[in-house]
Amino acid sequence: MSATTAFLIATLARQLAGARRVAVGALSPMPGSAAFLARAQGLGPRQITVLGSRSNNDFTEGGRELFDRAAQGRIDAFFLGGAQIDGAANVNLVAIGDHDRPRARFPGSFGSSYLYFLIPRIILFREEHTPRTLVDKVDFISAPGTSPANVYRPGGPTALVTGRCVFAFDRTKGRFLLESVHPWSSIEEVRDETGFAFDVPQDVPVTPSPDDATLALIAGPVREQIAETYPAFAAGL
Amino acid sequence: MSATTAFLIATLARQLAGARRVAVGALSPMPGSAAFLARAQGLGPRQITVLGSRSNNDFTEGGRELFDRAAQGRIDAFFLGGAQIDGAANVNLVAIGDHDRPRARFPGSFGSSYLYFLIPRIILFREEHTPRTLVDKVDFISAPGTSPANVYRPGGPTALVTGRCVFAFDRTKGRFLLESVHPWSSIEEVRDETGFAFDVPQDVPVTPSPDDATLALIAGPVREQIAETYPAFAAGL
Amino acid sequence: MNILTIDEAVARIESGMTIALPPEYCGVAMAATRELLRQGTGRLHLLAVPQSGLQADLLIGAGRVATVEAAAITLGEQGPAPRFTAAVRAGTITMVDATCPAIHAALQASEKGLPFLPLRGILGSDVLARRPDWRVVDNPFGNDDPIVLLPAIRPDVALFHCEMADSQGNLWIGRRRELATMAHASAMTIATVETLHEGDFFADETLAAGVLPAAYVDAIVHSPRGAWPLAMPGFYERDAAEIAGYAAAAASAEGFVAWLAAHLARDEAA
Amino acid sequence: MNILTIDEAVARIESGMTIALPPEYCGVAMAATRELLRQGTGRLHLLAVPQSGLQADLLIGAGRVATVEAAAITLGEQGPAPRFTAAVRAGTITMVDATCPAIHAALQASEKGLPFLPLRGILGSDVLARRPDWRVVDNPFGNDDPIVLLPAIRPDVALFHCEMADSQGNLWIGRRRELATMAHASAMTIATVETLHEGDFFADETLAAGVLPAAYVDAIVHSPRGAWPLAMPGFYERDAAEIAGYAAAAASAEGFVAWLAAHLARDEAA
Repeated sequence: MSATTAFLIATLARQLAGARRVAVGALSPMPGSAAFLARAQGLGPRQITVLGSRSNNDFTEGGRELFDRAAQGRIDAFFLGGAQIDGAANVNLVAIGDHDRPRARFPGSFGSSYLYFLIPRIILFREEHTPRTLVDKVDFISAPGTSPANVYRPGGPTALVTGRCVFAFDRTKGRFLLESVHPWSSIEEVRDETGFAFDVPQDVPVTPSPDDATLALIAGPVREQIAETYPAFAAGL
Repeated sequence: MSATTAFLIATLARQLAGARRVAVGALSPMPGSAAFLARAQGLGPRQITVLGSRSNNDFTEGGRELFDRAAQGRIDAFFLGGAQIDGAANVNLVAIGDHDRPRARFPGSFGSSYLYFLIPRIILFREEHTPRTLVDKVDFISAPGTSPANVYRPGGPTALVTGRCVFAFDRTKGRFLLESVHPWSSIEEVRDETGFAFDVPQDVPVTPSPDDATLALIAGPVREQIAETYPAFAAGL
Repeated sequence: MNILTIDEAVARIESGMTIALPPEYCGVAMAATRELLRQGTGRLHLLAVPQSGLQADLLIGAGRVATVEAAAITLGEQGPAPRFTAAVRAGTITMVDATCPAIHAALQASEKGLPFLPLRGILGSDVLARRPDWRVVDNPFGNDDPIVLLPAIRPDVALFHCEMADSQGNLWIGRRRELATMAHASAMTIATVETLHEGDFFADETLAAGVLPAAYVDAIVHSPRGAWPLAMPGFYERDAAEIAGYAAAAASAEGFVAWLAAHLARDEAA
Repeated sequence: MNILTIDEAVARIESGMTIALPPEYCGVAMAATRELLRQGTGRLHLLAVPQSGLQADLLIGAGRVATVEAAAITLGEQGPAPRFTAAVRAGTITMVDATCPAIHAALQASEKGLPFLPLRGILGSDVLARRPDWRVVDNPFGNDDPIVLLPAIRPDVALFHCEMADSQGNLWIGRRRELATMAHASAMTIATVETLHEGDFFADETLAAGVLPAAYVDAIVHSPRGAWPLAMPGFYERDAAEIAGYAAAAASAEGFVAWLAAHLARDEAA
């Protein structure tokens, strides 16, 4: 098992503290693992819904139920990735370059354009932390980080977890604030590798490493639970 | 069994000729029987849905499915009653007198305000044919007989069957036309007992009486099929 | 599983609340309604989804109802709902007339967290004329095409009776999906159930298809024959004699009071 | 029951039609897709409900697709959909980007016979900016409250694979209710099924809860393993090796052609 993967799963899991109802979307093996870990740790999640899963999925209204449930205020936290994420927490899941003839094309926006507005705690996650992924301005806005005051928006981003650090998002300022730096990185490195400007407080702690009990949970029940939806990922855990 | 009841069931059944998909609403024992009779006679209906029934009901989306299916154009014919029906085919299922302090109050509009617009063939049925029920102008419009040209309205009334006669409805003129008179009545009686003006063609035939085969169907399979939803009515057939 | 006693569950319904109620063929929580009558909860706003009968009539007759919103109130084959009819004529309740699909759509709007849903039909009716809360707009995708918009309805409570609950607090409602819509749209859901099921419905995909997940359910009461004297399809038929007796007795206010007292006493003795 | 052979059923799909396709976890009619490739049907408009993968990629790679409307196209754990990615980069298909709930809502609008349905969110996104067919209006029930309206989508065909059909032509879809919405919203529904069931699902209320009624179904094909190499939950797993092989081969146009020829040949031999 990669130590980095376990570290990131544990870091993501902490973001779920107090969130009782967590949903995990498509293409999200690490966030899914984090949700199972947080539940095993008693951190908050009691109800975890994994899209595309059968055993961790209590939907009986088909694909629309995730979105209806989010709109009803019945989902507390959700993870979102991005091919690009910018300093205003705008997320791009679609393309790099011109939309009609892009240099790179990704799967698509999935439900991000909607869920980003409706779920109170959206945790952004992108392992690759480089000026290529964390950009000043995304090429395509799948979902905007903030909205004008008159737009109905009970939800939005609260944090961005990367392979180098954890940012908190300040919705009022529309900016990220460096919250902690992973043990193998530094404030300077984070600054160099981030394409957008962000705030840095006086004290920036080191992101805590998972203890042995946490690692055992990841290698045990978490791995087992995520295998249904992400067998290849689970095999590597 | 009342001969009149059988006569009316047979008369209503003829209105379903060529209608493949028929739905029957609440409080409709005679229309329901007519649908089963028409099917037994091979007149058209292949699919009959009886609201509130379990065995004659293929809905799996709950109560809204009747309305969604009607809007999809998947229901060809439907019956509608009325405490009052007027000469423009407006239907009143709500109240007589002032709405807030009515002289008489009826159950309510059910789905009429919607289905009258969407199902191509709405057959009005009111056994009591008096100036009290067939009025010049209804006190409350649960559903209007016609609509301005710009209103989306693929559906509407085609006929009105009463205890004395059958009227056809001319949607262009917004008026009823006397189509046939039951054997025990006459054009004069119909005129006297109708509170609204209507057109009378030169030849007005007598409504045909059900033959023995039809009566046997009503006393047999039809009675059996309607009993699930209207046991008291079926017991009287 | 949130298995409560019937008095605990019904105590969550407060005076003045909006309660969504299913139609008579769909699982009506009559035992819970009797408990509601005992607890004295009043000033209720009844939302029939989309019609009601005996249940609404009992609450109206007992003076517990301020407003009824419904497409119809009727005792079906047993005739008009007598206390409803009397109350409307006397002006002692506010009657908000609707039409079936409008109630379904307004609940679906709430289910989808939307402020409104459009609906075809209704134009030119007095149902629309008497609903200042409904709007007519020109369809933005059409050309001189008026269409009605209905504001979402978010009931405080969905109250119904259904077939079974499992040990995880999931309900099995089968194809009575209006019950799911009611629960999705409401702030709280209280269900009485005919039977309890050991295990988890989701362990069996055949059962799972008919489940309302525990995520929507706040209180469950084990209440065998909980729909009586109404029907619980698959368990018992409608008690037509009981309801016909009611229809006759409740023709007068005094008759209603006497019938209800006897009905409640019989229920307690059972 | 309208049991047809796969070529009869697929022949009903004409070039230029809009086809609604389910997501990979939900019953994809892959055998029917191979038949579609054999019949040469082209200029298709694919509507992914709300995402697709191998199925869309095969049709795109074979040059049969004019337009894709989707919230995402991906091979999931096997990576990006290579022919989709190449076609978008080359500009050989029109890509209409959507977001999952917008596709569900536009189909529900069609299911309800409505011209549009509103949806929260989306405002300020480039998804919205690039959809001239979507409108933003001020919520008539609010105050300076912009909201998106989505026009209804009415596909010509809904095409999917599901668990079983009964002798009345009813389909059992369990809790995969997006399949019901697709069928309700579409002009025609073609389904392939894993198994045939003697009798009538409606004879058993437990089964009835998971039924898509025959009233919505135009053609049924008995197609065991009809979702292969995708999963049919409860019957067989996703054939990850086959799909990984595809992902590698289809990285180039030539590799795609060779892989597809071998895949179709293997299918015919089976």
